[in-house]
Amino acid sequence: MLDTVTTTAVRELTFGEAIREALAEELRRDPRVCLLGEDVAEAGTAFKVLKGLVDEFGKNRIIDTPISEAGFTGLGVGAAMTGLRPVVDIMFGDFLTLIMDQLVNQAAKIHYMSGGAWKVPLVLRTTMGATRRSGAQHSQSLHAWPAHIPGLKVVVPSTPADAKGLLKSAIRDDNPVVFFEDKISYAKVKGPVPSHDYTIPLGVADVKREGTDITLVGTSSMVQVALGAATMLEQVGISAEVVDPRTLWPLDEKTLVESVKKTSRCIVIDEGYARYGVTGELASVIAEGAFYDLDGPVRRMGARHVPIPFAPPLEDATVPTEQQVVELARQMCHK
Amino acid sequence: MLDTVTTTAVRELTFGEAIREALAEELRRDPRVCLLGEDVAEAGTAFKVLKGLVDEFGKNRIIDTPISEAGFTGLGVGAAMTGLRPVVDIMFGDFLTLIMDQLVNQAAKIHYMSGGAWKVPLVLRTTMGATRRSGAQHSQSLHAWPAHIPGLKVVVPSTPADAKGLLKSAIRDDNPVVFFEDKISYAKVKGPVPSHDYTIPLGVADVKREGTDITLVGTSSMVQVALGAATMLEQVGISAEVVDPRTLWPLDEKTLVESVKKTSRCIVIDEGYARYGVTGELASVIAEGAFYDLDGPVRRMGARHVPIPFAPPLEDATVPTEQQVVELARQMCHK
Amino acid sequence: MNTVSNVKKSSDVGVDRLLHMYRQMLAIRLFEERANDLYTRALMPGLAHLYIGEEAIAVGMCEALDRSDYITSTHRGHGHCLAKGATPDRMFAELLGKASGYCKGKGGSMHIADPATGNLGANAIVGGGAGIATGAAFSAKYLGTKQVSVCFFGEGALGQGVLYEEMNLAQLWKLPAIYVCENNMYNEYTHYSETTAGEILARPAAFGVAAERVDGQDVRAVYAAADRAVRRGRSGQGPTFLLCDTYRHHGHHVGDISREYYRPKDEEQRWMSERDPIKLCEGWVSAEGLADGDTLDRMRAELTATMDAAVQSAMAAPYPQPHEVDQDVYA
Amino acid sequence: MNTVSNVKKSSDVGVDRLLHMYRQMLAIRLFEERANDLYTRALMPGLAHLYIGEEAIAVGMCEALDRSDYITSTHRGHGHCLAKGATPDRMFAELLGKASGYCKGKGGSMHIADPATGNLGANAIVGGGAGIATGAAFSAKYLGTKQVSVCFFGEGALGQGVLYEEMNLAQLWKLPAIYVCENNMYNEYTHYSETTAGEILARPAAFGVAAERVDGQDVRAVYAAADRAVRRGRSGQGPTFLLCDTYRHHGHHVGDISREYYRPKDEEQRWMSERDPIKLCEGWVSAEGLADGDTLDRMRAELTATMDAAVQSAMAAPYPQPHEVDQDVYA
Ligand SMILES: Cc1ncc(C[n+]2csc(CCOP(=O)(O)OP(=O)(O)O)c2C)c(N)n1
Ligand SMILES: Cc1ncc(C[n+]2csc(CCOP(=O)(O)OP(=O)(O)O)c2C)c(N)n1
Ligand SMILES: [Mg+2]
Ligand SMILES: [Mg+2]
Repeated sequence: MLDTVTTTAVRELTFGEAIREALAEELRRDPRVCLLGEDVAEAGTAFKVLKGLVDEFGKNRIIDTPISEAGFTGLGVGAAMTGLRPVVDIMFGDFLTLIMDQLVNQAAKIHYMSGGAWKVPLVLRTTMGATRRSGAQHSQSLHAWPAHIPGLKVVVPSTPADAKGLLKSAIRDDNPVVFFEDKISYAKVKGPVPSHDYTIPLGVADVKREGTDITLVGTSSMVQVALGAATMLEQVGISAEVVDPRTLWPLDEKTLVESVKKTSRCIVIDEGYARYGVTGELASVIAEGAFYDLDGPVRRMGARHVPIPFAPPLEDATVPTEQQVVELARQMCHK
Repeated sequence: MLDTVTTTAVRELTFGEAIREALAEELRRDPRVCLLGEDVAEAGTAFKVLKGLVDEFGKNRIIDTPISEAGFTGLGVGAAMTGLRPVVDIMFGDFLTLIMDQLVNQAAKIHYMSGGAWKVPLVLRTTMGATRRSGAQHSQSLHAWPAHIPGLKVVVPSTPADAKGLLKSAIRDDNPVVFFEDKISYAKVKGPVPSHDYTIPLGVADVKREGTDITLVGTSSMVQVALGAATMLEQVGISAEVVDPRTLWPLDEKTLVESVKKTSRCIVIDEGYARYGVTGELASVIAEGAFYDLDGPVRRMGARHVPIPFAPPLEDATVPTEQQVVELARQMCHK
Repeated sequence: MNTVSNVKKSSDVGVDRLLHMYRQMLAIRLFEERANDLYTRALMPGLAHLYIGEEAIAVGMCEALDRSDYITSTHRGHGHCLAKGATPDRMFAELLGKASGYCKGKGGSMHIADPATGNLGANAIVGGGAGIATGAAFSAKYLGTKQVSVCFFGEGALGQGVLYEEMNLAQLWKLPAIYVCENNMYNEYTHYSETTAGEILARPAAFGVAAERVDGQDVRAVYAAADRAVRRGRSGQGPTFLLCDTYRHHGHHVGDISREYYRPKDEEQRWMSERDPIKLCEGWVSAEGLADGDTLDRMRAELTATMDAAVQSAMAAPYPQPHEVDQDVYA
Repeated sequence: MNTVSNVKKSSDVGVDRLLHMYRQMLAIRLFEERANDLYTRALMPGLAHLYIGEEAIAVGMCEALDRSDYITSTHRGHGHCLAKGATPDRMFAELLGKASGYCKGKGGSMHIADPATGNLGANAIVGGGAGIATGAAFSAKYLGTKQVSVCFFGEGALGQGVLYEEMNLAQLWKLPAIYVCENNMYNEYTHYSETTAGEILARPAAFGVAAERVDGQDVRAVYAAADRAVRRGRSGQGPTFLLCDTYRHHGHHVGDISREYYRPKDEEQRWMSERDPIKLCEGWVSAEGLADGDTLDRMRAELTATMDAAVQSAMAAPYPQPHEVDQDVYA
């Protein structure tokens, strides 16, 4: 399912390791690439994902910043305009709240406002995902916000191989790209990753599993939930197709619509809030494109519409589960 | 169509005048209400909407701030928690980028995070709407962002009477409410406004015009576009119903769904970007609720997915027009 | 260590006050030791950022406050919370996500809040309390209540621009806000000298805010400075900034065990052995004969029993019911 | 008026340079007068914020820069843009939203940008250029190009926290950034004393940034200070902050006609008659006999012709084609 894979060594890596490998390869390939963020150097970030990069690339390229998210993101924008290809690290996606001006009023608009004169080849890496018992200010999945904004590209990888190939594309892209990494996946999600230099184009969805009865569209960590649900559904005789858009923008509408035209049923599963977010967009695109083939309305599952609570039993109730997907799918398939 | 109107004096007011009247009445009624923002006092804001309030209420309650959007919004949050009912003025909706942390990580979550112990009765007034030739950083309609966030309420009034009644409700509400005022409407939209002390509850949609063939769901300035289109459609024998949700959250799903169940066709029109925004949510809610009555997919019209350009012919191409609504509606009604 | 101490003789503070502050510091220490233990035994969900080593700041500061005065706190907030008057049982319950916690289990370690003690809430956004604290000071002035509002934050928050926006507002409007910078020298795993240009005290001063450096390990010095700041605030003279030098004995959070790559062992050793605020205080108490060993032992025994009971009751308490997840979103 | 002048004799600056700066200031003045006229006659869409009265700052500053050095500008940006080398025809075209404008009509008055002259763009977010300018300085250091990067902003931007975040970064990393504060005393319709606590110069100083106050109406003084700052930057000594006292002759924007409620008439009068940077410069030129009246008249005539022609060509130019609306969203 990787676009540019040829026969080559493939290792099992974690999601986090794949990210690190992508960064290391791009840092090696292009001296204009540098990393900026809090505790990115020796500490390798709070998630330890960057551990070791500073040893190879030094403190001039792996740069610890003050706790000034707006400050160093803005600096990244200017650096991107003037010859560098900075990768800015925002530790928790919740802190996007602090940098929206740099991202949205500056990075996203500069190319257009200047009539194409300036470019902003910036990558903004950040995290998403709950269930880490981190509380309401460290658990949000805010990828819907940048996806709403023209001028930004938004990536939500679900597997180590995708993460590597998409991150490398993001770094080589001449536009500001917001790259969301699921925190839980860092260590938990493992998968085969080619060791050579491949990229995956932004804007190409991936059918992670083929099926005929229902389409489960999943993003980021919800792809794993969809795959788990699909396995369970198989046992009750429901053949589920799992489609991963991989990028929210550009959006591969065609693959989504075609899958649903085939299956006639669809659940969209995303870890952001379902309200006014990603699920509404994907469901609408699918409903517009596959309306006459639909057996019933496209259904949406997202984070419960509450600030993420701390208490484990409450927090666990905020994220869609395999079991819930299975139940809804069975209902929709009348099985 | 006002919920609590009794027979009383009704004057023609502009949208801006209605807002001022609502503020003046609430300032008079409750000494805990105060206004904070840039140039809100003598200047009455850049839009002159608050002109005169400082004369009646003084500089201790109508408070000019430094150009520190995050700073005074954050201050407003703390003031709201400790006994005041501040109304914070963010001159252009585009500057929401600067205050998302105060609004989203603080104001929206404090009640929940504290297990209900603290309340944040804050109103955040700001603007939306393009076609003022103000460029990409002064023309956005970002109401989808706060609507995505649990803990916030979001109001998008379309008429002077609604604006007055909803703003008064917002000020009396114990939650943070984001109140979006369309800049063009300030002077352009006029309408009858009762002079007495009435409120309109948050969460109740308003059928602005009844019809049977198609439902036009409009928000904010797009209600006027929908009404204009409805008039034109009448001439070609299409009876359009115009529904104004008035608040994005809480959302009166029932009124939306019921209208479409009746008409079987729907266009959602909103001035924010159509992608990953308000139109996707409203379309999905309607599709989920009225799927089996729908003649075809719910269609969406929003701002073109580009940073708002300055050049008049380009900018005008970014906002849905009556003509476009009419064309799409005719297509959908096969007339 | 280079801390400018404003040390006063213990008797200036008053014996009862000093002993009370000692007790408060000890309570925090014992609380945090138990939090560490719970975490280490995998009995606590999530993370905790321990206040051990920094107790004198919260205690000295809160000693100068009334119950109705306001505070905002940080991710490293248990100490502020206890010093302001919270009870350990409801705190432990919150740390464990239990329904009897201060936030019904919805907040957790980084979000404890309590209107009864004027605690506007801990905040997991670095610098996130600055606006709230300044707003509470604004209310106090607007309503004429004479309350003051204290914003606790680590030196890492000096990186957040909003702090300067708030200090500017506080000084312009002469608000009774007190900005307490707990400089434990590390922003997570990065020394503050790598993140902080210029002189820290010059920052508040640049906005006209009265600023003072304080030995954050001497609870008497903190109390004295706090008292001055509170007087300034209550009398309408505006905000104060207190820069308190301090040190965290443990890691950034409880899981931060191997710290040599960012923080020398001997530095840790030195602060723990020579600059522990509780040991220092004990030293003054005994040197000046303010209390005998028995009194202190009894205090420790009492507090130990309280803390152990608090852990017990929190452990035994039920989690919130699943349906509660949808409650408290809107007032 | 209380401006500390760092005045040098004109001869220190050099006659050619002074005349060049005079010419540049005059060009800006004539440009802005036409912008005002276009707006007043409803020929220009949107708003414009005129730089009239502040010309010496952009000109003195840019005189010390190379073409490849960077600038960021503001909503009041026409002067910076021209001083950095933009041509008036493409600027007028942009102001009118024409396809031949610097941004193909997509930017407008508040967003003119031009890679050829190192103009990273005007910015309609107050303080919005701070990050970009600091980032360009970061690139220059990273790539070893010896460029410097100038961030122009009004004193209103002192209210934006991000400015302090950027100055901290610039000083920590010794970036060749120059922060130029144009203090025209008003944030829109509010006097800066109502929005700005403490001493302005103490703010950069608090972050260790070298700071200097400059008479913003004396183009020689601005140039001299700029030159010092540029040398500091190029030689790796880090950032500089220049506080330039100035005044805008017109309203906040062209529609701001009745200003008495926020700004006294006699204050305006005084600045216009006594402190106009162009008149002052003219005075030095003639007093020191650096050029005769004819030379200056010829200069004015030439510039007038250029500006009129620029307006003409911009007026005659076509708008962008409708389909262009979707272009340039992504590179
Ligand atoms: C805005 C923001 N950025 C980053 C973080 C992640 N983070 C949590 S604590 C911390 C370090 C804080 O250092 P300091 O303020 O000195 O407090 P200390 O932990 O030393 O008490 C960081 C970077 C955060 N919580 N909020
Ligand atoms: C972040 C932000 N807040 C508010 C505004 C609205 N606004 C435009 S110009 C201005 C005043 C700017 O004052 P100053 O920085 O002193 O520049 P001057 O206009 O005096 O040149 C304001 C408040 C804005 N553009 N951006
Ligand atoms: Mg610290
Ligand atoms: Mg100004």
